[in-house]
Amino acid sequence: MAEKPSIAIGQVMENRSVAPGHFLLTIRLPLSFATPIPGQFVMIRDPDRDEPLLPRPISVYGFQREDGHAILNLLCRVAGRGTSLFSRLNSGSTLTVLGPLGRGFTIDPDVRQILLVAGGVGAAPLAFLLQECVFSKPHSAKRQVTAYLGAGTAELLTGLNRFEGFCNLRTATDDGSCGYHGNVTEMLALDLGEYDAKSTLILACGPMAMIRSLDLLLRDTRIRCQVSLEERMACGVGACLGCVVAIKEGEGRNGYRRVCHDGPVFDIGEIHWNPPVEG
Amino acid sequence: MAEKPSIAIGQVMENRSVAPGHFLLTIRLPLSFATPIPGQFVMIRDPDRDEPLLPRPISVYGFQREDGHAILNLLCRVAGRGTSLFSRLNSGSTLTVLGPLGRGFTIDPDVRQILLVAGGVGAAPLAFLLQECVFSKPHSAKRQVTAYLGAGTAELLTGLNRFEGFCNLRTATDDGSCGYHGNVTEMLALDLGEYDAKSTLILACGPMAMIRSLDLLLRDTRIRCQVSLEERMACGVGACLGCVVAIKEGEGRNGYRRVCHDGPVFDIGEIHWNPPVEG
Amino acid sequence: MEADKNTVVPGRLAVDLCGLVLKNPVMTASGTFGYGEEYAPFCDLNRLGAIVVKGLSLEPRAGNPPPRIMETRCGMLNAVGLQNVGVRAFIAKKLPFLRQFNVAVIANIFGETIDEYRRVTEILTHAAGVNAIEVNISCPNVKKGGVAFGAHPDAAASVTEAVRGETDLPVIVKLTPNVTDITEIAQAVESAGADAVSLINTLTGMSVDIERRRPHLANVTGGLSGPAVKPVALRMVWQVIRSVKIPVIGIGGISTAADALEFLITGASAVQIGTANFIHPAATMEIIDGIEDYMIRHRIGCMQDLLGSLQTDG
Amino acid sequence: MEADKNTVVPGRLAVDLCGLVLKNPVMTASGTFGYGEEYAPFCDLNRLGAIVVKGLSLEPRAGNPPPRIMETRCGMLNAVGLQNVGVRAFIAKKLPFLRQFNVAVIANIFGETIDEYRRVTEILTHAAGVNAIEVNISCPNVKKGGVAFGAHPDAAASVTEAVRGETDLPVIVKLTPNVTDITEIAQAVESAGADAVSLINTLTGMSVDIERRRPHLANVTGGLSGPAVKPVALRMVWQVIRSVKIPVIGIGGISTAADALEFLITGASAVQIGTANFIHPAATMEIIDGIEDYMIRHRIGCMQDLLGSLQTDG
Ligand SMILES: Cc1cc2nc3c(=O)[nH]c(=O)nc-3n(C[C@H](O)[C@H](O)[C@H](O)COP(=O)(O)OP(=O)(O)OC[C@H]3O[C@@H](n4cnc5c(N)ncnc54)[C@H](O)[C@@H]3O)c2cc1C
Ligand SMILES: Cc1cc2nc3c(=O)[nH]c(=O)nc-3n(C[C@H](O)[C@H](O)[C@H](O)COP(=O)(O)OP(=O)(O)OC[C@H]3O[C@@H](n4cnc5c(N)ncnc54)[C@H](O)[C@@H]3O)c2cc1C
Ligand SMILES: Cc1cc2nc3c(=O)[nH]c(=O)nc-3n(C[C@H](O)[C@H](O)[C@H](O)COP(=O)(O)O)c2cc1C
Ligand SMILES: Cc1cc2nc3c(=O)[nH]c(=O)nc-3n(C[C@H](O)[C@H](O)[C@H](O)COP(=O)(O)O)c2cc1C
Ligand code: FES
Ligand code: FES
Repeated sequence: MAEKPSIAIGQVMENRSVAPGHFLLTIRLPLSFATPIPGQFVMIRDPDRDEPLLPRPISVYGFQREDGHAILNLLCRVAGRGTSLFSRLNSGSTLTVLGPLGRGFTIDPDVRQILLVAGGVGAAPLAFLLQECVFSKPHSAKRQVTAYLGAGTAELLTGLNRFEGFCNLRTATDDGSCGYHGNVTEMLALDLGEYDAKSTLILACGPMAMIRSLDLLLRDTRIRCQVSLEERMACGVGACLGCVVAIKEGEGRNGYRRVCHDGPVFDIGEIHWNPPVEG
Repeated sequence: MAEKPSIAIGQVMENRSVAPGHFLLTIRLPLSFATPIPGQFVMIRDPDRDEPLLPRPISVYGFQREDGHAILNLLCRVAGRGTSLFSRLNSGSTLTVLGPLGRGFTIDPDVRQILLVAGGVGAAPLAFLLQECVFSKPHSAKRQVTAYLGAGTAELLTGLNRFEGFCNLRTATDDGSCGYHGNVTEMLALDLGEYDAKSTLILACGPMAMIRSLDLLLRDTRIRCQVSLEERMACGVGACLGCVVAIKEGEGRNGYRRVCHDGPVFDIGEIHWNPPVEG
Repeated sequence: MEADKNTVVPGRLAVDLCGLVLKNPVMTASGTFGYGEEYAPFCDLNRLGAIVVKGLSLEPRAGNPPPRIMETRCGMLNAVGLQNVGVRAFIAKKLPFLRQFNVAVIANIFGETIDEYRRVTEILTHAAGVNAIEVNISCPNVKKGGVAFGAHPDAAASVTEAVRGETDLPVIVKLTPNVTDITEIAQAVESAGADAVSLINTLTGMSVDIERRRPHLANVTGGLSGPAVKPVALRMVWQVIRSVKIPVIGIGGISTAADALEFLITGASAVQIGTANFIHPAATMEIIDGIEDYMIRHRIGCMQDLLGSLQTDG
Repeated sequence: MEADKNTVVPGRLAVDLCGLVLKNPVMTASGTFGYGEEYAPFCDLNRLGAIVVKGLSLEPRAGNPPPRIMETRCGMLNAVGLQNVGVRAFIAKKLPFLRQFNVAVIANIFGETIDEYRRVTEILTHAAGVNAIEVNISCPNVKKGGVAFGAHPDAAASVTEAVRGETDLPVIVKLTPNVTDITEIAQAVESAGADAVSLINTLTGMSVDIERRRPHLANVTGGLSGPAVKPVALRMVWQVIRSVKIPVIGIGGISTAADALEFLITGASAVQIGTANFIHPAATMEIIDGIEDYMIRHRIGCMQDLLGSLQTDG
């Protein structure tokens, strides 16, 4: 069960550039901050600035409790003005952190093989999931974990160190500079036959185009797949109805569901692609 | 003659608290920045922020050229949101500095006695004037300078060190904690008879109430007096017509003049007090 | 009654809003606080003056396709398109949660026809636990080709009359700012029986993604809210206060106690907090505290002495 | 002709605005760039598409008492009250300075009566060095009790006709956003002979000093401008573009090249930069450079291919 979220004042302990346009924030929070479930996210905001005005959603990449504090890691890509300002935060600066929010990944007891599929910074929630599997839950050691990580170039395969040694690892780059030359779904397609459909679960996070091609790839299989979706957010708590995606509600009916509250993790089969969710 | 103003990128070298709610900014500017005339001001803004949106006018408190740079000192009081944000600027941060702007003080050749009259942070432009008199212009040594500085408490007599030893000094505090117990105009009134009206020039800067009482005090004398006025500004260069004060234009006619361009220094007799300029 | 912070100086912040006595003048704005439950982890709902729920229609509505929101400088655009669970599901599933709290519940309603407004009002009036109705007249009047009911005095008055005729609850009419003369609309709804008016709803705006050369919102245009709109909202509140006798509720860009005080001093009887909830989920709590601190600091003993205390020359 | 930056790719940024060929679509907005000379130390005036000067009336005007301006969140309020030197002093003292530069000069005019508009136009038409007239119809129509000419289609059309009858110069009518339906006004002035429309002027707003419990502006209300208003301005530009055939000049909150591009992509033929000049005196220079960089990056060879290239569904 997800614990109750709160608004906490965090302090940036470290803000490190990890690749061009990518940075890793380490934030110190009060111990009272609830333990996030992998796939959950936080909304962060610089309380001293008008810009970004609205907080920005970022997935939990790491979380520990240490010396009377909770320590939160966020892996971020500079996508626009807000993330660009965050990338320039000095250590010592203050951030408000709202969370943990949303519905994370769910691993049914019958799952024996987990495939993590990530595009770019989508690796963040999956790295946290792996951390939780490996460190927190001894029982889950019975499960095989294989990660398929894709990015534009070798340099952009951020967060790799959180996977190496903790699971089987396959990498793909668009330019072939590391691992498979091509995108991550193509690479997965080559291996897919090897997995037992009934006991395998795919957990994926990445750009919409990746999720879309994953959906096409899995359509004829019976492999379960949960994806973490992204949509612009204002409140992050389900109040504004700003962050919806079209979801099949059964009996041919469709409806909009809130990524922040009903997601961000959805079963891939729930997504209603036509009309496309974006663009 | 005033040199041509420019927009320069400045770097905060030091930001020091000098009294409760008062801070001293030391800003490094390119050598090309024009030399300000005492009484001139700059418009400063944090280019990375939306707030304050408009630059804020601050008088030049000190200016030197050193090691291939121009060094600007500003003495500021936290008056609202903009100055509060400036007070928190770290050294190393960037500021845009527009200036030097406006018409400074003018000292006619026949002046033998200069009286500097300041209320609170109004000491800033007068300290710069004194610096220029003492250090830059050997001839002006023939002139006597006496400073009358007033503030709420001893603590708030900021910039005192820039006067001590360089001129005759009289201080007044509202609570009597340093010097005369009362306001600076009252203190000046006691001495006024000692000065020769024809060769004395008063240069004043401070709150509107101080300027107003100075005007009343001087009305029956023939002592010349220039005052530096303040008004909300947007452009600082005379374009927006936002910063006007009512000025007597002779023959009973009045009109609005721009503090930023036609001032901030005006002859006290020019000010049209009725209707009052503010409140 | 709980011994909450507000009761330290009993009633200092209390306001009487057309018969509805509120603990304090701070409400949440419709569409920005869900049905209350979404913000319960961050706010003590008992401390609010009132909760105005997301706009309700007769039937559930799916709303507009995404993207629905976009941040702008000091503001945001939304084109949610009035997605809501419908009035019956509200009463069955959302109202019971709100009834647990000691807070006034105001139901915000809208319709595409006058009859729809009437029927939603009727249903809400019979449900226990709704303390007032706020009528959103900014939505498109299908009969008049999609122009908002709130854009024309006659249409605004007709909606007001219809709702008025259907309920004994206080009727608050919420005005759109996208008009030439808001006082004309305010006077029309006052004559038609409104107990109060609230303003402003969002200003219509737009934003373009220059890389994709497409509007940021699927709906092209959306409603602008947040700190950016505050000066326009305050001006309209000032105008309306001087042209009607019924209470005026100020809305638009209020995000701090100082913002709220600007409206209260100008003469608004209460304020609603919208976008600020998204920016800071405990905004309402800090605003209530800040108003109280201000009153203590300025030795203002009760709201009546604060409201409308603005001085202007002549 | 000077070999300035713009001529590197000759004419890439050039626009034809109702017969007036401009180097680029970036102009300064009236009232925010003085008479040009104030910004000459910071900008190369030769690089501007056009300079629109501070509003001119028949006789000099003193304007409103101070305080006249106040900063708001991402915007500012002004109540300058159209202080200006008068049209004759402009021609005698300000125009000669502007004539030294290779830049189009647009005279912004206003009057309290239609006859005043007519006479100012007549005087400007006979003065050499004015390239177009921009008619500000947001000012109070004294005959109609102070309501702006721009608030009613008939009044807006009458002013336009009067100016049109008096000059062969291009006539640009500048619209106020404080109306229910701006397309109605735009169509009225188009029919009355306007060669182009420019929008928006400021949104009326207000701000209160809570410590003194007085309005921040001596005039109580003022005009809101700056980044805060951009979404409203862009929406109105989009609406007007779809309802008239004459060129539309976009104004309102433009402070970066990206902002300007939003308007140009939406279909504005040119843009005006107002409050951004105060924020950053070289804003216009950076906007011109930024538009060029964008066009190079997106391989857009000329303005025609950029203007109005917005894609919307359906
Ligand atoms: C649940 C969730 C988890 C996320 N986790 C991470 C993470 O761990 N690391 C990370 O780097 N990013 C993550 N994102 C994406 C991140 O929120 C956006 O990149 C960020 O909000 C962009 O803000 P901006 O101001 O920099 O960009 P803007 O200028 O606002 O926009 C730049 C681009 O980003 C897109 N964008 C804006 N907001 C969002 C959004 N909420 N979701 C998706 N795209 C958006 C815009 O459409 C635009 O194309 C997550 C998003 C969601 C919804
Ligand atoms: C020519 C000139 C020189 C100045 N020199 C100095 C100086 O050397 N040191 C210093 O500390 N301050 C100086 N000021 C005053 C300083 O500009 C204001 O205190 C500052 O702009 C307030 O900004 P804010 O955002 O902090 O306050 P706001 O929140 O904008 O306002 C807070 C209070 O300050 C007043 N105020 C705002 N702007 C101005 C303004 N431009 N002039 C006067 N009052 C204003 C407001 O009316 C209000 O009462 C000078 C002003 C002028 C015009
Ligand atoms: C996401 C969102 C949804 C809204 N939904 C409604 C609504 O359903 N009914 C309504 O009357 N107003 C609605 N509004 C308008 C707000 O209640 C409020 O009038 C407006 O946002 C201005 O206030 P603010 O600037 O404090 O947000 C909505 C506003 C936002 C931002
Ligand atoms: C200080 C100031 C003075 C202005 N004076 C005029 C004027 O004389 N005539 C006019 O048509 N518009 C005037 N305007 C409006 C601007 O030209 C412009 O339409 C408006 O500010 C919106 O653009 P912006 O957000 O880029 O400033 C003035 C605006 C400001 C801020
Ligand atoms: S972000 Fe507000 S409902 Fe999801
Ligand atoms: S600040 Fe613009 S004219 Fe003085």
